[in-house]
Amino acid sequence: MSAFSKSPWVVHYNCNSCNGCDIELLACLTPMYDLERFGVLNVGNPKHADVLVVTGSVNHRNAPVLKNVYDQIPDPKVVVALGVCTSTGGIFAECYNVLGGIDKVIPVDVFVPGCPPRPEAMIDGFVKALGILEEKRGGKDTGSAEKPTITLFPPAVE
Amino acid sequence: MTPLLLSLLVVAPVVFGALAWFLPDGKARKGVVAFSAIFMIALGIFTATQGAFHYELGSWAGPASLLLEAAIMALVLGIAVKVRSWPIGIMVIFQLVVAVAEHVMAHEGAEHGVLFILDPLSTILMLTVSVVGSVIVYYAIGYMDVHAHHAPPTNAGNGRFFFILIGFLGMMNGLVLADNLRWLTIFWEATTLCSFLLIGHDGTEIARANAKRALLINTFGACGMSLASFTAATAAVGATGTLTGITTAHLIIPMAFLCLAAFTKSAQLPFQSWLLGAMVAPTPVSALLHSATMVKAGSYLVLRLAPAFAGERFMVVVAVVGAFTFAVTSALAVSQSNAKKVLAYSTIGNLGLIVACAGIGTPLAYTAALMILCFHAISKGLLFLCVGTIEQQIGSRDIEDMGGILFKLPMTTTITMIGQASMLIPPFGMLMSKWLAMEASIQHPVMLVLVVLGAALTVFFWCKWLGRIQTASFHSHYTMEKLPTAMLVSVVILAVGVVGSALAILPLFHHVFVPVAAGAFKLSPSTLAPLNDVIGFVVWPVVITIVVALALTLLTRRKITEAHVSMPFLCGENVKGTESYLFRGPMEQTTEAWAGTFYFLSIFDETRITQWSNLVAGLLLLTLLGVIKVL
Amino acid sequence: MITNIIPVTLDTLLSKVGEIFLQKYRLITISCTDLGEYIDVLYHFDKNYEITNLRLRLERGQEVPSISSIYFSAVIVENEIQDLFGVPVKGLVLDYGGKMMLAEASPKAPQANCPAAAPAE
Amino acid sequence: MTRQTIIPFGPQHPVLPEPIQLKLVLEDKKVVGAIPSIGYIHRGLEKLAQQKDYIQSIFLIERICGICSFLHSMAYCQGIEEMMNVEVPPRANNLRIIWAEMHRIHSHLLWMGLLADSFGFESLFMEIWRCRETVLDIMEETAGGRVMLGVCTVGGVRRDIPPELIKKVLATCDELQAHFDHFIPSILNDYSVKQRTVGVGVLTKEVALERGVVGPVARASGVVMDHRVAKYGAYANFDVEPQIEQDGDCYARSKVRVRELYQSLDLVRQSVATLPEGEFNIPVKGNPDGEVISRVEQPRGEVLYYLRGNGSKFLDRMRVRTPTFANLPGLLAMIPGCELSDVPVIILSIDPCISCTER
Amino acid sequence: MSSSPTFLQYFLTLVVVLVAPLIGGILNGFDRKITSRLQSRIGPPLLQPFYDVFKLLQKKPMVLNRIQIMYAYLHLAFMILTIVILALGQDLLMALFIHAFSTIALVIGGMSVRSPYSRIGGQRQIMQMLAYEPVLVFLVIGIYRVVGMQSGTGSFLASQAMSLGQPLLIPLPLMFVSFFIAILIKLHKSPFDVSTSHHMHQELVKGVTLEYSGPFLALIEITHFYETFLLFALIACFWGTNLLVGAVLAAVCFFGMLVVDNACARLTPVWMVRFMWTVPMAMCLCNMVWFYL
Amino acid sequence: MPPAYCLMPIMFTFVRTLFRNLSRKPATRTYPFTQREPFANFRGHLTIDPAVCIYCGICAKRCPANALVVAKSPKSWTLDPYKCILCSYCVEACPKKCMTMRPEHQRKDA
Ligand code: SF4
Ligand code: SF4
Ligand code: SF4
Ligand code: SF4
Ligand code: SF4
Ligand code: SF4
Ligand code: SF4
Ligand code: SF4
Repeated sequence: MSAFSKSPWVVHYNCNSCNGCDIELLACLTPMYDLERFGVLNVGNPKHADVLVVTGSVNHRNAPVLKNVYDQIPDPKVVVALGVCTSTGGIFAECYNVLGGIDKVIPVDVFVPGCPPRPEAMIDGFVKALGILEEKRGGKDTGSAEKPTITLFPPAVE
Repeated sequence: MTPLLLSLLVVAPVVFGALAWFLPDGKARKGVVAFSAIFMIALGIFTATQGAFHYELGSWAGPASLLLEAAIMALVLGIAVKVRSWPIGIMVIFQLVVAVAEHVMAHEGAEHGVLFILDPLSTILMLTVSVVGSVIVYYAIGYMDVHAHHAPPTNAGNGRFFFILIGFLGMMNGLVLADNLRWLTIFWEATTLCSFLLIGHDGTEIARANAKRALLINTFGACGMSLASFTAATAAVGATGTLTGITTAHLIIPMAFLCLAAFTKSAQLPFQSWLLGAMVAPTPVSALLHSATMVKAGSYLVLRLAPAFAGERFMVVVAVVGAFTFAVTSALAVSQSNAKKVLAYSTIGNLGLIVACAGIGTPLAYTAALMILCFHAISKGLLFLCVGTIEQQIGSRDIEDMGGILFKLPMTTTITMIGQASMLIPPFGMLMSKWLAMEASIQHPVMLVLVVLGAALTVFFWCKWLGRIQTASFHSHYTMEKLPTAMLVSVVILAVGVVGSALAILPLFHHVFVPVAAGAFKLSPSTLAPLNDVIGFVVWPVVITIVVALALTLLTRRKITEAHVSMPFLCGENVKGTESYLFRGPMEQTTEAWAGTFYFLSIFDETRITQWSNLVAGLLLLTLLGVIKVL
Repeated sequence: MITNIIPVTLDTLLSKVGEIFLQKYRLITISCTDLGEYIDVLYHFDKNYEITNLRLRLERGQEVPSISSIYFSAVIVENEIQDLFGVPVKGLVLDYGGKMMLAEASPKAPQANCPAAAPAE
Repeated sequence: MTRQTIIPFGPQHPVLPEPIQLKLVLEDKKVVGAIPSIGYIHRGLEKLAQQKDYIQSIFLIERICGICSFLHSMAYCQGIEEMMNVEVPPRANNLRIIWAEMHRIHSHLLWMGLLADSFGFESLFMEIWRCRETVLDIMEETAGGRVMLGVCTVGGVRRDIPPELIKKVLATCDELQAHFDHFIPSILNDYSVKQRTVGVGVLTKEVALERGVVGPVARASGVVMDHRVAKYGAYANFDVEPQIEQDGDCYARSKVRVRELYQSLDLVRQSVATLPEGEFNIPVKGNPDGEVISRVEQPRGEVLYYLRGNGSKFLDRMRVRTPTFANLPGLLAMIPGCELSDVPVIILSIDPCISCTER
Repeated sequence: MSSSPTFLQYFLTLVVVLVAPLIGGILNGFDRKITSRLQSRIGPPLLQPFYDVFKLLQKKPMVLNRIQIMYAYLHLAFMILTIVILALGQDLLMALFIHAFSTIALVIGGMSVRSPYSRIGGQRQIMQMLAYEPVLVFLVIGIYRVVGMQSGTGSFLASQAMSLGQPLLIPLPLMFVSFFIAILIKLHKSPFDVSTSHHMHQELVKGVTLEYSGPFLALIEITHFYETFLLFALIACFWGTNLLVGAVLAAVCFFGMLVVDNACARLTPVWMVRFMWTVPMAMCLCNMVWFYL
Repeated sequence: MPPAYCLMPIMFTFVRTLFRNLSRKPATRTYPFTQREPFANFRGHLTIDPAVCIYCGICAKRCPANALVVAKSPKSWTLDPYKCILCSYCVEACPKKCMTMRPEHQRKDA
């Protein structure tokens, strides 16, 4: 990894989150988990950021805000979606004011499942995002992240 | 040569002015005004090359001065009656009485001092008046054309305006050259009169009121002048009735009166109110009289007298008044959003700094004072003209309204930026001289504190303004605004002057200011050689740095296109569109985000500070009297 | 179960609320339920941990007067009711015009059970 | 003479943990007006709760807010239990209080950290949040979730706390208390902190009553109001003394919450000490019917649930009025007259939770 | 006194200009590392500030207008110039002015965009200048007095101190303390981080630097490296007779700064000005009075 | 408010804590380099033994987040981890108790 991905600056936007994911993200920055070990700095504004961390699903009012924040991050940038709300709408998917996961509005690079994901899971997500950031700097099109489901069948009975 | 030059310097402007008055509005008048401006510049420069001279008028000069004085007094008296101001009337009559008394009681020797002197100090002043003043006069041609459409119709036509404006140059030259105190008083009064008429030019209620105030305060100062002249001419010892004659401690009384006069003219605390009021006048007037030249007369007087009294306790008080003025007006300027008022406060402050430096009375301080005097004239003249232009173009002189003018008026704004930069960036003259002033005040702790605080506050308000005028969105192209030639040319000349003088600051310092200061202290320039070290190096590194930074900027800038422009940070609620400072607020309404400038009205409350500082300054003046008494 | 419910009508609402206000009750909130044929509005007040409720039966299409000039704290909840149930509230001291909770693009009156309650486009 | 400054404060703003916008109007450097714009987190949860059956709704209702998730489910379950006339086993009631008070501790610590952050005291924030991890750990160990406990259900709780964990809970209480003693003085006594909180955002008792604020905000303004006094659940067995302050400024609100931290520790210990043996939940049958109001004291104040059943497993109405909702009008009264730098401190002093406000 | 610099001096100056950002960067690395440790965290690697700058330089440029760019360059250029002037042994007061202009450039850059947070940050930055600038001027003047020059001819602080035979700290203890406080402001440390800060949550977002991003922010960061170096080099010069002791002094101050930064809440801008114009100013004056008596 | 200097003694109350932190090991859990033993009760992620499951669909019916889909023919059990809120309700509801809530979170690359 070059210096580039050693300095991911983060801006966090809370869309429709119930706070569960937010406070876990904040907990990641605090001494117990200390994301700054990876050079992460919570800069609080899109202009200085490389990583957009989103929690919560999008609704009609915050969708344009999310888009705006995303647009104001200079390239190259990655988006990390924390929690199931952010991925699919989670338990709120059926709510009338919920549009669904944030991939409806902006491209997402990493989805971290969980409700809320525990800090360790978030760190995993960040580490993955760093790799993608590095690839993006190289101009590679990394595509958008997948959300695979797990399907199991009964084992074939002999 | 000398009498001719002298009369040309003083009389020619009056003649040109009269011509301009009587010619019809239009090409002819403009031609005359333009010609007189060019003529005066040429004349000034020519005179300066002629070197120092003395000129003694014949014996007719004494009665003539009385007559002239009487004439002016009569005029002022007439005005006093018209504006119904009995204090002015009383003061005028008082002056007249003093003048007559002086004639009667003056020592024999005093009459012989009817002199006009062009020494290095007056040369500097004369040049400033002729060059900067003429450029401003030239600018007025363009300005008044437009002004006529904006301002309410007045009975004082443009003709009279130009008459006074040009004629004023003559009066100012006279003031600078006169050594005889009687004559000095005459020119002094004449400039006051010019100022009065020009402030009242627009004829509005407020203009007339402010003109009256200016007249009142300056007449008060003139009383001091008269008394100075009287006491100088009748003093028991060493009486000569000339300015250059006031050299010994015996003449401390006239000196004190002169200082009083100087303080009023230079609008030092507590006499500052008239200068602020004078800002209602058309901008060329503010530029010419109320910042670049006339108000300098006061500090000029102090400068002229300072060397002789250097080190007197009395001068310490003078210095403190100056420094105090500087600190307080800088603080007040912070609270102003009216551009001309900011300039006015800054002017008063700088005059205060000159006075303070003169009061310190070391050659270094003296040099600093001289430099401030000159550079301030150019920079402030320029800034006033810029503000005048901006005001005409955007219809407001409020700094808050000046956001975005960089796009509308790229040329003017750039020049304004240069002007403002010249007030706070090395190697521009103002900063260099402020630096010298600070170095000079090292010996005087009280002054040092005031100067340092003042300087910090100065940075504050200039930054706020500078930041405001260049606030702009992204524009890929700028189109030059169209301005009347006269305005454009004169502004450009002054801007070139500002930049040029910054580049030439070393030679100017070594070859002009230091020798002048040395002369004033009757030292040979070589004894001041250590001073040369002071300013030894800085200019070129600074210039190189700026150039490199600008070059890099240009390089980078070329690569920046529309594609690199982003929206401002508005917490994510930007509304997209042409005006990208809109945000979506409550009730889905769009509002324009706007960050006003802080003026700290609650801290730098103009009324309160003015009251208190006037009180303090008044006390200081009383101390001045007390100190004299002790002597 | 809720015990102390005082029924009010559109006419008596404001005077009753005013009375309660004078008795130094605190407004907890207003609960609105769309029961299909009519809308049930419950005003909850509290004093010393005891709740007093006012029950208002609101027919479809009726406008409800705002109590926000008596209890400023009703502003938000009344705006919310206006947003979510499509019930017009009259005399709000700060009227968000149906755009407090909901954005332009959100479904209109989403908590109303009867589609007729949604204001016409 | 000077033009007003108008700035959007939020929704994406680093001091705001959650999106809300205040349109701030400043004159010179004084804030003269603040108009809130909300709806950034409005999901429509109340309606969804009416579409899920009343048990599933518990999980939904926990996610009204991740900060006091347990207290939400507790309030809701108490309401349903009242409707269905279910007598909760006493052990469950005590367990609920253990979790509820631990939740209050974690919430108050979280708030305290954010407050410290709002006035730029980063290391205090770090220290407090480090302390908070202790609570989260014990919650994770006892309930299985760090913030979403998911243990409350109708008829009791889903999990018991076995004896060895009970010991650990007590040990944690001691650890916490020791840790509190380290940083609480900084919140209460430090000069720089007091400069930022004393006299800032004053809400007088009159205004507090008029605006209907609740919880610590109300208590800091001298309003005696703490719903735990009303003795719901196992609080019937304990005496809860409401913590009252008179000044109504940010500092008073801090003091109230600081004292509540210790009070909560005490309640946890008491409820452990009086923990009865026995069942921790009972099976419930049937469906809720009728109308109830359930109120619970959350960290931020009283929450109100209005539930209306119709005899089916779906509710007719699930209505929740959360504390921040009630505190918003009070917030609007605090802001005008302050300086821009005080705005974050004032906002955080009410411990805003927009997620539950908008649901 | 200040004769024209020798070739050796020019060479040394070049070295200083090249090395300064490295040292400044490392200092910033220590800053973040020690801060983390004070907060019981592990923190970023020591070279993190350099990673940050490299990253910023590689980001796509993004601006609101083009004037901004000029001020970023001027900010850096004047900071380097300050160091050059000091290294060449020129006048201290002038160096101070040039240094001030570096900050002014940042302010004006921040104010040249209409973005409200940036503008307010700019104005707060001016307030910071208003707060510390007088103290710095007094310091310089105090040094003049000590070194005993009639007028302000300057020369490199360290050599001055050496020529004096005693460390500057001895006659200027109170000024030194004031200077230390001024450094807290200059480096945006609590309790004075009013215009921008490293701490994550700020009412002004990132204040004056908000609308700078990518490479332009990198310029500002590099300037920051220079400034850190400059300020602590000056501190070391307070014990110029033995630069080793000076270095220890600087290290102690550096650590002290971090402790203060981590032990204070951010105070308001007005408080800052009021404080600076009373306490440190009074200390300066007291210190000064010793000379005049 | 008394002026600043009168209150100096109570400034820097936090310094003690800072030095305490400095003198101890950092509190940081250095995940992912070291990993903590998960608490046994933690609801980390859902697993199933497909051999025991009878594909009755009760779990899917109970799931509040609609994260499960159970098909009867051909028999399949599908979990969308990006919907599952880890509530464990399904685990309790399953008549065959064939689901387990594992205490570790689901690894990214697993
Ligand atoms: S994923 Fe869960 S914890 Fe996160 S925001 Fe959504 S509901 Fe809250
Ligand atoms: S477009 Fe905007 S920035 Fe440009 S001139 Fe107009 S107002 Fe100013
Ligand atoms: S107030 Fe609301 S959002 Fe906040 S913690 Fe409590 S329930 Fe959650
Ligand atoms: S310049 Fe500003 S943002 Fe950069 S390191 Fe320094 S304080 Fe931080
Ligand atoms: S409830 Fe259990 S047995 Fe039935 S489908 Fe689900 S996992 Fe299989
Ligand atoms: S639980 Fe078993 S018996 Fe009941 S419906 Fe499902 S498969 Fe049939
Ligand atoms: S998961 Fe959805 S569809 Fe299935 S029973 Fe629950 S609410 Fe109905
Ligand atoms: S744990 Fe909860 S959300 Fe996940 S599948 Fe099971 S019931 Fe659904």
